[in-house]
Amino acid sequence: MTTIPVSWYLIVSALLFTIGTIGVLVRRNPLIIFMSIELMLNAVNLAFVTLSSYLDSADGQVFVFIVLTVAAAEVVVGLAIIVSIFRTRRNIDVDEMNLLRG
Amino acid sequence: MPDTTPTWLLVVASLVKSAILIVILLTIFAYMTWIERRVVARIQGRLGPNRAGPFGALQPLADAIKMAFKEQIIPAQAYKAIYLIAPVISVVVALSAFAVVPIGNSWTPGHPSVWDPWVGDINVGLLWILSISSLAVYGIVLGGWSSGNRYSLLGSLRSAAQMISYETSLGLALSGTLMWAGTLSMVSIVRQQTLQGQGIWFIVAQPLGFLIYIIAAVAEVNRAPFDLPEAEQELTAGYLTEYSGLRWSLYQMAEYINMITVSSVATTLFFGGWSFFGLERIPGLSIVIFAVKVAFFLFLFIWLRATLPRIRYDRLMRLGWQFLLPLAVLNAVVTAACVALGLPWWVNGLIGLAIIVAVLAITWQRSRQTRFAISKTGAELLPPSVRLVKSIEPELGLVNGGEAAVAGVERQQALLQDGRVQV
Amino acid sequence: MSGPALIISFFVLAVASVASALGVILFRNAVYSALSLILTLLFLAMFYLQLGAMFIAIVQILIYAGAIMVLFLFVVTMLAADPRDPDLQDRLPWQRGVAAVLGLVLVGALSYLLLSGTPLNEAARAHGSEALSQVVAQQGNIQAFGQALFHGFSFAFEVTSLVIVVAILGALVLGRKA
Amino acid sequence: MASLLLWVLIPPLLGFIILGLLGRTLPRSAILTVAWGTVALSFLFALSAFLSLLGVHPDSQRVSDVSVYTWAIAGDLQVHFGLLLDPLSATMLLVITGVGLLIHIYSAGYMADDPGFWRFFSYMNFFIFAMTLLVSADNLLFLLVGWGLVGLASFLLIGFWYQRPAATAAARKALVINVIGDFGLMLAIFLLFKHLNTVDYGYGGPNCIPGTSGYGVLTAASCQQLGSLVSLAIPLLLFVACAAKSAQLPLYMWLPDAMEGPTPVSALIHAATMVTAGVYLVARTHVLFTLSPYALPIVGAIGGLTALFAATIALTQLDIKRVLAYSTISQLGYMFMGESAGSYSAGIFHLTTHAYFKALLFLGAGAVIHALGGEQDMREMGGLRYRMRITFWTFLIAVLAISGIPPFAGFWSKDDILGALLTQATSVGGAARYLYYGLWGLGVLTAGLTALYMFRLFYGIFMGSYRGAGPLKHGHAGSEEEEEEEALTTVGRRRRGESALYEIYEVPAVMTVPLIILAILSTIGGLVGSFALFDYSRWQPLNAFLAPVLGSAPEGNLPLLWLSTGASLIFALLGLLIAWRRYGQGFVYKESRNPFYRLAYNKYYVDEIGIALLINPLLWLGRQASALLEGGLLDGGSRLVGRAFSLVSAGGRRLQTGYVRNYALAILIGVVLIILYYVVRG
Repeated sequence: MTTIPVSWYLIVSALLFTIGTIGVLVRRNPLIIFMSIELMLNAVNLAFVTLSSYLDSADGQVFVFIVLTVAAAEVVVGLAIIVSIFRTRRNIDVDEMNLLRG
Repeated sequence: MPDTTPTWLLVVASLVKSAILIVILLTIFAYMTWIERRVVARIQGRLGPNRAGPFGALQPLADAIKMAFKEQIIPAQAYKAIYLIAPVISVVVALSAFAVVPIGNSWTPGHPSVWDPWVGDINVGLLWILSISSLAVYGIVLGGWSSGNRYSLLGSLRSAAQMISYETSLGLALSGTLMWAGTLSMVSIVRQQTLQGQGIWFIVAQPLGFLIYIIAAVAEVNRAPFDLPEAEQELTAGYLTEYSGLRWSLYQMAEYINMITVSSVATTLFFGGWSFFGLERIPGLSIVIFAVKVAFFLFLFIWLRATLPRIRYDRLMRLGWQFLLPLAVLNAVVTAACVALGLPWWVNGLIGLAIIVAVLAITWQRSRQTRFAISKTGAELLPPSVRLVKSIEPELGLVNGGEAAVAGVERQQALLQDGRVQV
Repeated sequence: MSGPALIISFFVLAVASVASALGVILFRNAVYSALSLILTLLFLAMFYLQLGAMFIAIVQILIYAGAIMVLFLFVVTMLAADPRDPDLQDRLPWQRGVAAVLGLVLVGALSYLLLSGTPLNEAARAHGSEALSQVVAQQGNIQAFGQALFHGFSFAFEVTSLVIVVAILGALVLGRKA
Repeated sequence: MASLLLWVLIPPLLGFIILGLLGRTLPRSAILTVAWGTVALSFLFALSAFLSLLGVHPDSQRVSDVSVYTWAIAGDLQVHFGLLLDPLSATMLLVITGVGLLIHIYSAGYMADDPGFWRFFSYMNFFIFAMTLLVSADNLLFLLVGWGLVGLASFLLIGFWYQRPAATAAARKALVINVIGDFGLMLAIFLLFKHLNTVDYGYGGPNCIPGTSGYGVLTAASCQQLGSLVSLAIPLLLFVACAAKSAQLPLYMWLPDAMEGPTPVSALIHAATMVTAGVYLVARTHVLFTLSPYALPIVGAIGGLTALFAATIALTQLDIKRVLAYSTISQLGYMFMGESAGSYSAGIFHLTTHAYFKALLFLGAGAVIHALGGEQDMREMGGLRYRMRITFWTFLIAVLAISGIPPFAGFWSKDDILGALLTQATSVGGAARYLYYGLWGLGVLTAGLTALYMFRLFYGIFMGSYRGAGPLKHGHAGSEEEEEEEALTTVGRRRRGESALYEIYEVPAVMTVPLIILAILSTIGGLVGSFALFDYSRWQPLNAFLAPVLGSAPEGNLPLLWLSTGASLIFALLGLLIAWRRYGQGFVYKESRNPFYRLAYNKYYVDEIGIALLINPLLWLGRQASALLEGGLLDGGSRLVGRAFSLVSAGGRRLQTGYVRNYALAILIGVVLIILYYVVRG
């Protein structure tokens, strides 16, 4: 059924991934950084599903499923951390969190 | 439907069926408002709207006209685009969820056609409903947030927390039925409950699941007694505070459509959908059967609203996480065991009933213990769970009523007299 | 769906998803970013549908859009109640330029690799009864997925469930009042 | 049978673990139940193992070697944790667990008031475990394990009253000297493995020829391939270990100091069992000692010198436990003398009887010390026979036994050794002949000295009139200051004179019963020895029992035996007589200006010489090295490294901006580089 080359999907995936990466690099709101990470995960998921479809194997979809679940867990913990940071510092700029400076 | 059906026909049929469905749903919504006001009035010993038309039957029309011409306010501090879009999201989501609900039997059983009384029968139908209705929260959160009003924001946050909390129990409660049905397709689930299928309505195998589902569903659609997001007394009107006119009525529409959806799901999953002991084979009748069943649930919603007081917010959360979720997990485990071991349905049903009875007994016992304490003079004291002074909480014996409560109250009075505690 | 309709829909989805993804990182207001991300997720779900992964598409909506992003929105609206705060000075202004250049290089390199005949296009497909399309045709989408999940990856599945439990506990601990 | 051995090992270990972990919380009765019960179980299993061995005929089949667990396989080296039951280990196990049980029982009374009650019994159980492991191991490596563990137990128990600086110092000394011996043993094991490819005694090995003298790999045949130097080095290194463990010249110094430990410890570890491990080792590896013509004479010479040397010191000591300690050293020298004459069973025999009477002596001394509240100085004693009758009689039996007065146990075993020496002297040729004659002379002289100092001790404690000031009132674990304070008050109390004697009471039954049992053993224990003296050589049960392992001792002719016995008896009686003349009316201490006396009294200044010649130079060397090496080289080097690191990190830390996004950028750069690599590679 497919007439679209696999690389087109993968390029979309690469684009989304790069956008997510840049988001991580340039944004200072940890929530948006977090969203960018989700974007990167989703870009990878797209690649997985694409390859699953093209290779005619369900494995890629299983990976996506697991990534999804782990992403949920990650978001839960990450948001809890952000909220607790906000509680103590009233500020969630990542540049303010530089206690690890050398 | 046969694979030979041309794509264009499929698209056209879907569009037509969707249009019909939307009209039906909107009509039901309109009349639900009227019926609700009448029923609540009856329960409260009033009359309700009875002037416009026979029994006030034209009241929804009057309301619609009023709403349409009402001035719409856009707060200055609102995020305009989202403020305007949010109610639409709510309605669109509510309507989409209904797409996979089969409201009647195939016109010619055994010969599927594109004109069967459902918009789409996808093999992940139930998941579709769950996932779309999980999007419903966006309309509320965005509406509340974009109003630029603290009350609205708080209402929407409450709503988000509440819906997330109860969605888990809801999904888990349904999973028991899914295990019995062995399919996610709504049509197939109903067929499983007809005489051609397993011949039982899954309520008999899943009484516990049904109970959890109903409670969670009431919370999920923000209806009383779980209507915290729009609690007038606490949050003026929650996320609805800044809305008026048509957009306000869009939210109402979404709420009622959601009610219809969850009622339909309850009907489909637990009460056999459009089936009724073989009668559903008469095509027209199956739709009536379905409508009657859904109407029963809708009435139940109204009844609940008229009867039960609103629950306190922390208790709402506790109920969801500490009571419903464990029960739902228990139900899922029990059901999985029964299905995996190949036990007959009535075993599962009996276990479910036993759990319900046990839970009720424990709850009753507890409530008796904490309801009232009788002092030595015979006067009724406040239960220990009512905390008068926050700072002496740990000193109050919160164990069992009776003497602990007496001691607690006496200690409380002593502390108050000492001036060590400020009320 | 096939032929030109497929290609048109692919491009529409691609443009829409990339645009909404750009929205995630370009909006100043975090709520708009979150909404953009939700849109992206929905577009991706449609991609999945296009690729025949119906279950994953629905689960994408259910979990990502329905649960994860609600949580995000929840936190965003709670924390950034007033996003019109004066933005603090960016301490790494140069990083934007570097990031943009690196991003372009990355996309360029990846695209070059993908288009210049990597072995992906000729990758061997699974055959026989294990093949996804066959299982889907015989038993349906969910059954195919379920078989793959519980036969080949049951351990990963269990571990994931453990991860979730740990995450819940972690969130509880973090969320407790200090 | 070997499974029985495992059960000999396990109970004390369990007891140690239980008491060590829970002892603090257990009531006394429970501690005693565990401590006694485990050792009693151990003893019962050892007894049944022994009896099961007796039931096996012919004698040569009396061996069982079971590998319980393979500990390590490295190339040719296979080390099994194997348990060996043969006549030698069975005898040793009986002695260890039997005497150990008696001393455990005794200790319940002796340590009754001590706050470290549970700790004491936990250590004691540990010692029993270690010692049984030592004698039941079937290879030198696990013997070494036991060897080290008994050293540890000894260390722990000498330093039991760790509040006393003297005790901890003594414990340290004992450990250090023992470790010297352990090194010797290790080197011997390495050499053995290098040349013979085994550390097993060799039962059940391919070379095992049951019935021949010394079977297994360590047979004379297989050992012939050793070069003459190696064949001398191995036994000498082994003997270094033996000398350290069994307190022979010149590594004996730790044993007198070890008397800082509780008296039951001295009785069990530093008299009856652990210090005899060296004797056991020589007997066990006797095949190696016969390889070189020089090995056994050296052992004998050192043993003889030690015997005389220690006996002379014992003559002058005033602390009753020190007298006994030097006596132990002297008797151990005796055992080595016997083994050097090729009569290993005579050594083991003396080991056994010595275990009885020396344990009895120590326990009797302990009873006296206990009754006197910690007093150990002979000058503060006297006349105790009226107050401590059971102790008096049992002590007398022990003194008779050690002095070699017939028919007590010591007579038989000592006689065996002297007879063997004389027989050896007449049968070997060359210079060795004179050595053995000399050794025999030393032995006889020492026998006389032994009788002299033992009766001096005996008279000092029990006869005459009481010279002390009544029992000291503080516990054993008193601190230094308390003791001084107490000493001041005793001066005052001494004026009260005789009446103080009536404050002294016989120790409780839990202590006297072991004394009585040991006294019985000291009386009749010698009857398992050889009756060759009476021209009835068919009765020598112990010799015959041990013969499959140790080989039969060379048989002496009757006149020689008579000569030897007569001489030793005469000397013993002479010693007794002198003691009676001098001390019969009670011990009188006089400062003596006799230089020899001063020399012996000050233990030949060995400790002082050691400090001057060894310890001070070593300390000086250490200080110099510390200043030079550590200050300059090591510290300087590490400072250099540190400075280098701090320089590098000063640069590196600029990369650590603390901005998360910076780090993310670094990751992205890495990713881009990797991708670019693929692009370039094509």
